[in-house]
Amino acid sequence: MTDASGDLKRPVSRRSALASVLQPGRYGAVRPGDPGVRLAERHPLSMVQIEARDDGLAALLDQAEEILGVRPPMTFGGTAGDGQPRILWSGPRRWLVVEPHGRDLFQTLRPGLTAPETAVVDLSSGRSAFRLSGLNARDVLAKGTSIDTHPDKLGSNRVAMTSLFHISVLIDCREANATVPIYDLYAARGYAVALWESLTDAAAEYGYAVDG
Amino acid sequence: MMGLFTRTAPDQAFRLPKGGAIDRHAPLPFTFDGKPYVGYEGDTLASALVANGVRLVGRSFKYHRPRGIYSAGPEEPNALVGLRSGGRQEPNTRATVIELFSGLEARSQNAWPSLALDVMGLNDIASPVLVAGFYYKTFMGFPGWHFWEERIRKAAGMGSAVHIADPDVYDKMAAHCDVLIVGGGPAGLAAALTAGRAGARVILVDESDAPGGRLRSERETLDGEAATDWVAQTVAELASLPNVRLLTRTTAFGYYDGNTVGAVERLGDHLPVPAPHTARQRMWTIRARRVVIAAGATERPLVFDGNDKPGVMMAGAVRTYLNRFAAKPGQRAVVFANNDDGYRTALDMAAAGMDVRGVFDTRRRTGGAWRDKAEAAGIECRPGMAVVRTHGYLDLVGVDIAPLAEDGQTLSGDPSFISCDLVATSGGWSPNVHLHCHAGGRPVYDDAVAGFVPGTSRQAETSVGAARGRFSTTDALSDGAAAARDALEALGMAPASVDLPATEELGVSPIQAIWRVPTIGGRKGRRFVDLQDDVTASDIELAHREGYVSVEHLKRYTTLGMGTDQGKTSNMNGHAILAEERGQPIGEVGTTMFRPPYTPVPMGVLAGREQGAHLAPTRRSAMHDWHAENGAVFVEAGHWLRPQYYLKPGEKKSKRAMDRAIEEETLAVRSAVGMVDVSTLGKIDLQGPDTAEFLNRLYINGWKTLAVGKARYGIMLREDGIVFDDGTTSRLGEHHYLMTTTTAQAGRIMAHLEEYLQIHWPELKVSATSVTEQWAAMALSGPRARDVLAAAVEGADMSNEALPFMGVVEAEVAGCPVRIFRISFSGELAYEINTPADYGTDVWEALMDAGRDHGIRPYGTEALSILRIEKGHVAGPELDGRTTAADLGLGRMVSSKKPFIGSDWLGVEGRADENRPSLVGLTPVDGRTRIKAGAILVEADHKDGPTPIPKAGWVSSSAYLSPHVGQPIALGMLTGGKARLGETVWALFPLRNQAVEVRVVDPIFIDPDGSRLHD
Amino acid sequence: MLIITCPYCGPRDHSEFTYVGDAARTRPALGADTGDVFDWVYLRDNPRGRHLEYWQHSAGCRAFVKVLRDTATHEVLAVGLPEDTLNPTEDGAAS
Amino acid sequence: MAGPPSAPSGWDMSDYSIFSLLRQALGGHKDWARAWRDPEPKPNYDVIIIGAGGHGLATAFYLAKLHNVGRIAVLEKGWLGGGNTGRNTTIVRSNYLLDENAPFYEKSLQLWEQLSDELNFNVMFSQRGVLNLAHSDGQMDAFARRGNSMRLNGIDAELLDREDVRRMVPYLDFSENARFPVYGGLLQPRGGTARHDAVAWGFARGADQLGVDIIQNCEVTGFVRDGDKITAVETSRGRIGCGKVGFAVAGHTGYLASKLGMRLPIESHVLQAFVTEPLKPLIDTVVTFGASHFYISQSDKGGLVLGGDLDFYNSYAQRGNLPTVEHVVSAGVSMIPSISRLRILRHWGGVMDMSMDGSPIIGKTPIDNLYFNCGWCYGGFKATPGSGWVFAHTIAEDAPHPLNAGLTLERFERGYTVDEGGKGPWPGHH
Ligand SMILES: Cc1cc2nc3c(=O)[nH]c(=O)nc-3n(C[C@H](O)[C@H](O)[C@H](O)COP(=O)(O)OP(=O)(O)OC[C@H]3O[C@@H](n4cnc5c(N)ncnc54)[C@H](O)[C@@H]3O)c2cc1C
Ligand SMILES: NC(=O)c1ccc[n+]([C@@H]2O[C@H](COP(=O)([O-])OP(=O)(O)OC[C@H]3O[C@@H](n4cnc5c(N)ncnc54)[C@H](O)[C@@H]3O)[C@@H](O)[C@H]2O)c1
Ligand SMILES: Cc1cc2nc3c(=O)[nH]c(=O)nc-3n(C[C@H](O)[C@H](O)[C@H](O)COP(=O)(O)O)c2cc1C
Ligand SMILES: [Zn+2]
Repeated sequence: MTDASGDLKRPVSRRSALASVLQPGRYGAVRPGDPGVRLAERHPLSMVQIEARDDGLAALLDQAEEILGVRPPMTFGGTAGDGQPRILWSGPRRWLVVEPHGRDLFQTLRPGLTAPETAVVDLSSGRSAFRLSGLNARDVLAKGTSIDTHPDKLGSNRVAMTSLFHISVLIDCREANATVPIYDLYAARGYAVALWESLTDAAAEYGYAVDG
Repeated sequence: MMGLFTRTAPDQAFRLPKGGAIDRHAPLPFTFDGKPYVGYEGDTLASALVANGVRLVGRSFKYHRPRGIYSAGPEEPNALVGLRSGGRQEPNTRATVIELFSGLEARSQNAWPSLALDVMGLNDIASPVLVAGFYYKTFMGFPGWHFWEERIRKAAGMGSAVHIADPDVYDKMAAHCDVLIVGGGPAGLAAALTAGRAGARVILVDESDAPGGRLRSERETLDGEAATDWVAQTVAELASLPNVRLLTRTTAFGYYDGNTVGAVERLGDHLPVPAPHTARQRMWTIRARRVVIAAGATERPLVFDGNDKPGVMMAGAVRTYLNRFAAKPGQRAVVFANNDDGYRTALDMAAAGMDVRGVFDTRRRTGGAWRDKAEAAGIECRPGMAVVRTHGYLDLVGVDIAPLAEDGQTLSGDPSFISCDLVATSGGWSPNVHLHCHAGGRPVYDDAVAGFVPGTSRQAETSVGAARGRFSTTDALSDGAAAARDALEALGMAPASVDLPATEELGVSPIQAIWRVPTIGGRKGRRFVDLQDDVTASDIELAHREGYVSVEHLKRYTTLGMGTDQGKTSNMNGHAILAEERGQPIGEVGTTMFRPPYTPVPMGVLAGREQGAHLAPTRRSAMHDWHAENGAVFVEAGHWLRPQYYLKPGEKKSKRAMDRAIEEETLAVRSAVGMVDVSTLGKIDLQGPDTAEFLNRLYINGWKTLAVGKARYGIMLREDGIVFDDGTTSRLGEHHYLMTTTTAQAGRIMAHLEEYLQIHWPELKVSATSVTEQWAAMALSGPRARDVLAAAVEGADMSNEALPFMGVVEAEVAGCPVRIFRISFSGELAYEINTPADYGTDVWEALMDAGRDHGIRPYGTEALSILRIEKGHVAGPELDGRTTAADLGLGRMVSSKKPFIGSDWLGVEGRADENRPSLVGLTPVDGRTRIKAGAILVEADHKDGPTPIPKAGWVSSSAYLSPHVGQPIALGMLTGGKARLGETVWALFPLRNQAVEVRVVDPIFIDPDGSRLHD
Repeated sequence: MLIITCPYCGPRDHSEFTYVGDAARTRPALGADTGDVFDWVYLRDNPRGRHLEYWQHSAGCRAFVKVLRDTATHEVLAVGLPEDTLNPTEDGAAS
Repeated sequence: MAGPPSAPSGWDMSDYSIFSLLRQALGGHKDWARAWRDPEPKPNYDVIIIGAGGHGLATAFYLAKLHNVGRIAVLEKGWLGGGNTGRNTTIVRSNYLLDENAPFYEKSLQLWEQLSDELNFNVMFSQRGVLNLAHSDGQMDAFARRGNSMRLNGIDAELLDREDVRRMVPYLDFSENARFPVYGGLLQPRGGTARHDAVAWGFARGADQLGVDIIQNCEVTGFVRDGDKITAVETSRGRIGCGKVGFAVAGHTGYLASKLGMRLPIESHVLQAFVTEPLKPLIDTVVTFGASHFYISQSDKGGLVLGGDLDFYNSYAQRGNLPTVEHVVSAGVSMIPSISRLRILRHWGGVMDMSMDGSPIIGKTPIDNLYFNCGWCYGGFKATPGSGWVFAHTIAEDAPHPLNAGLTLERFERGYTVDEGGKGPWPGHH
């Protein structure tokens, strides 16, 4: 039998874990000008984890690059690609391939990654993705995680896997140096509402906008 | 008494006409003990009380002695008040650190009926009996301790708290920096400037409302201008540097491992209520590469007879009130010191127009610039003299002074009386070594300072300025700058040039260490060492006499330094007196352990946001919203919110509604079909050529023969042979498996697998990924399950032949991809359907639609549990971390062909003991009475005692009514187990005085041959 | 805070990790005689001073890391991967 | 053998009572005798107890009082009572499930009820009740099983439902906001607290008066062996010969055993405790949270005494770190929202001897004249008198008392672990 894929033969719309809580608008402290924080969900995305053991690594990198046109970064905490797809380092010899929902990413990858030591897992529904930006984005992170988010430590196009408000997350820094930093956050779907509540609660002090 | 009231004028009668860092255009009304007063912006509660001539502010812990304001900082032992009211009421707040705000309410503590006439003041008369440790020697016989304890508890304690929830919120922040500087006095500012200009990431914290430290309290100049001007310029520059973060009203309370410093920022305590959307306080966890401790020093009193009366005040505090707050602590002052601060203080008081009645200096041979300056100012300076007694009860009316003998141990002449309302006293300064000690440092005694100074550092920290006994501004400045340069060098950064301001300081002559001031005629007197806990010199002598000769015993026996001030003003004196008693050097006798926090920290801020509903995050399944809209009552399981049962539309929650719902849900499954959300089960995706071998090592049963498209039930043991978890694992592909775990153990099993793959068996080619969150899962069970599924499924044949028991297929439901596993927990024909979580609700709804004509019901964890009990399936209550596979009646699953985790223990005596209870089913002999879980199984002839009653086992799970069996049933663990089928034992529940005779039956109450599963 | 420098993620608070315990022991092969297994399951050197131990970076990359730490001072002396042999170094990185 | 030398201070002047207190008050308390002597170590003792914590001192006291074993010394590396006895949250209870534990802890509780009189020293044993909260049906069932088992063992226990708990401690969070709602609880009315330092001092004074030499600042650094016997201990104050040796060093057991080349089923972990500023009576019983490890009571001085989870890493340092501080306090303010503004005054740690099944080890060892008293985990203070009582018996008779027969060192190898929590061989989890 073949492995099931997260993607569709027939179009059925995918439901966000945040459907019941995400309400576009401006909240929290009222400030002149832009709110200190902007929050949005990125959904639907295709997310597939690829992994290899040492002996299959070379093959995986070549085959993945061949299929995706982007080579998984070998540096720990590295990223590659601008989003079509974007490949995020997500642990030793492990990457998360992310792109907006469209082609069947899992089926695109699975057949081509042939080394017996290669594992391919569809996580499209398993993670919820948030975008956190704004002048005070870093302050919001500082309220929930212990890592150093200073641009010298978590720069543009670097990822960190850590815990945010006691929830395991992968933080993908899209833009560190601009006055308005941008972070993409990936967390387990079941925790999406809890994380959302913590993020908005922490952002209220700076005033925040929720984008639809 | 009179004194008190005449002096309490509500008009700031003790405010100096000019000067002070207060805003006279911003008057702030407040109340103390209900009486209205007015202070100014910039005041603390204490300075406002001083300005209003309020001298009696509290009562001491044990003797309830009248006490006044003693200090001007966090070390305050006396002036503790109850602040605010309602949910914001807080006891034991130090009046010396709380900033005045409009409408502030404060109350005195530990006094009844009033501060002036406190009946417990009688304790003072009984003081000869109530000496250190008296309570260890009595209250033993009739009527027993509980009787006395009730009274003693009421007398003890300090302020009162109320059980009203705190309306404020708290916040937390993580911070990282190159150099953390604790303290914003001259030393700290010099350090910050040096490190900041060099471009290092700097954080400067200061506990008060603004930096400056002692400079705010002294009449000093820097570069010829008022020192506070330099402070202002420096702060302005620091604020302009992007790499520098200035945190005022922020106390570094503890120094922990990894150069981590905890600090609390008070965002709202100087306001009537915190600003909207803002926390009251914020906890900072600061990870610094280098820490500079510029925490200053704390002045300590001289220990003389009656040194605790209202009107006796630390000399440095007197200067603070005069210079910073323009408030006069008294009119007619006597100064008593063993160091030059006495003269400095006298000069400031004279300059403020106070009547200074002499500086009494314990030092016989004194001289030096300060004394000359004082004499030049016409102040009477009396060397070799001491204040030996004070007069007045509720307030100070005068003192006796007398000449000291050379050694300072005895008096060499007769006392004479001086009338005064203020004694400014200084016994020297103790460097604030707290944080250095938290960081693992051990302080060492320094004779020149007459105090303990930091020893060798255990972490990347340096103390500077007064914090290491460098008491001059000149030294503080250079010390701070030097420490910053060292830090920069250690961090490989180039220092920037900083030219320090010029000081004009007089040289100081050496301090005389004098720890106990003799009393008149050697009378016992009342020489207080710890003012808050009422520990006197004679208490320390008594403790020594009784053998409590280690500083730590002394502390615990007398409670020296155990109050809210943690001995900031008392430890040094107390330990020195003990050293004198022991006849050993102070350094050898040592000091007690310093512990965090430096000053007390509210629990709310340590908890931050993680409290109440947010104590732990909750997890929601993909179908959560559907459950909520369809009457689900949720229960928490492993952080997941699971439907416990479903109420009818509009139905209210009640015991009856619950029982009815559970029964209907259970019956629906047995008679028709039901569906339950099982998304919470752990799911682990396993891929790689060695997966079957890995499973073989993890589970007690064999896996090599499992075919693709098949599922198998398995049991895992812990390394000690006890059952760890159970679940099914399915083979999806040649080298691809999906393992399921119980909800409770999902996380631990995942880590368990990772541990073996990464550490113990790295040679195995297997990768494991948790996919619990990727797949929504629902179990469809009941006689009609197949009909429902067949109606909804596309692309797969659901017939018994195509999809037999334990078969696995893939298909689509409502256009969504699904995996269908024919496995059953309920004992009915059942299927588990998995679909990517984003489609969970669509698939769930499609199946509910397909099931409508078949009478489908969603069911919750309660029905789920009854169903599995009827089927004799073990779960949490049986897997209690003490049972073996054999205990659970699963011994036959154990493979003898292979070793696996825990297999080595199977034969071991204690694990194989035939007296171990094992799984049985139980029914009430009378067919009616409920058998409660938690009941203990006892043989008939023991059931009536006597205790201890031998136990034969216990009831693990119970279904109060099995709709299927038609009576209460239960599962239990019983010695002898299934060998005893048909026998009866007793289920005792003494907690509810219940005893039920129960029959031992097979644990499988339904469909023993499993035909329902297979057909 | 014990700062553990994960070989993959860099310096992190110990609160991101799950403590596993004594790493000086090695698990006996499956089916070894019970003596060894008893040792492995129950007995510890429990030293006062240098202690080799495993932590899992459970909130991060999920790697199991080997840490050399002083149990008397809590000082982290070295960090590496399970297969590494650790010698204490200045910066606390594996050698 | 030489009988115990009579105490140097006459019993009279050292007898504590309201009368002696008043008499002394007149004389300015000049004549109180030392609570214990400060003797020089003798070259040789019949029994040496290592560790002057509550257990070591209680053992010496009962040895001298009930068993005829000759000269006894207690060797203490620091100041007596300075170990876990001097830093614990003082909860005393006997609410155990398993038969290997329950009767032993109950014996201890019965000794507590007499202790102040027995020692003529007020240890302030306060039977204010110990209430364990339950937050799920499963937990209620587990509590029922434990409570029923206690009753069958003749131990007091009451099962409270949510309303009973609300009546007893109305200030818990009974609101909708509670993350872990209170379902009910298990109450042991006879449980309570005691003045921890006084327990050490009382036993020390009692033992001293019976002739025991309590030698402080005397660290045992090694052992002199002759085959399967220990003939002397090496200490920071020289070598001291011995007949029998008893370990009562709690968290330092593993370290000391390593001097004998022994590895034990014990890990040393740090456990923190907290005390708030002193308050008028606010919390009149001992309450423990069931959703995570947290417990609270109020000391007679007025401080709220809090405790919780381990820091979860091996440690011989008597201090912990912030994550545990935050975790414990979070549980506290969640359980009792009204304490949020009250302030932590001080927090500290102790070195716990965590055993592999969460139960203590009291008994013989592979070495003939060596005896162990260790593995107390979070719970050894309540055991102090009982532990001393059975350990004294075990040393004197060279055989365990029936009450500690199930708590042997061999139980692990033989598969008879006593796992109250069902946590398995992860010492940090007990
Ligand atoms: C924070 C905390 C909270 C606790 N809460 C409770 C509670 O609420 N209820 C409860 O029942 N239990 C509690 N406990 C456990 C309890 O405190 C201990 O189990 C019990 O006090 C142990 O007493 P002990 O005499 O065995 O050990 P200790 O009191 O630690 O005495 C051991 C002594 O041995 C000495 N020593 C060590 N090595 C040597 C050596 N080489 N030579 C000489 N002397 C040595 C030590 O200095 C120490 O004085 C708690 C423990 C801690 C740390
Ligand atoms: N006359 C004397 O003998 C004497 C003695 C001591 C100090 N002094 C004077 O004091 C000054 C010493 O300078 P310095 O900078 O070393 O000390 P300082 O007292 O001037 O400054 C210390 C600062 O640290 C802050 N602080 C202390 N502990 C803190 C904590 N845990 N968290 C946050 N902030 C904390 C205090 O609020 C204060 O602002 C000089 O001006 C000196 O003349 C004089
Ligand atoms: C039950 C109990 C109550 C305590 N109450 C106080 C107190 O009121 N004030 C105080 O300063 N310390 C108090 N402590 C803490 C001790 O001061 C001390 O921190 C603890 O005994 C550990 O010793 P150490 O800090 O010297 O290592 C208390 C300790 C315990 C166990
Ligand atoms: Zn990592």
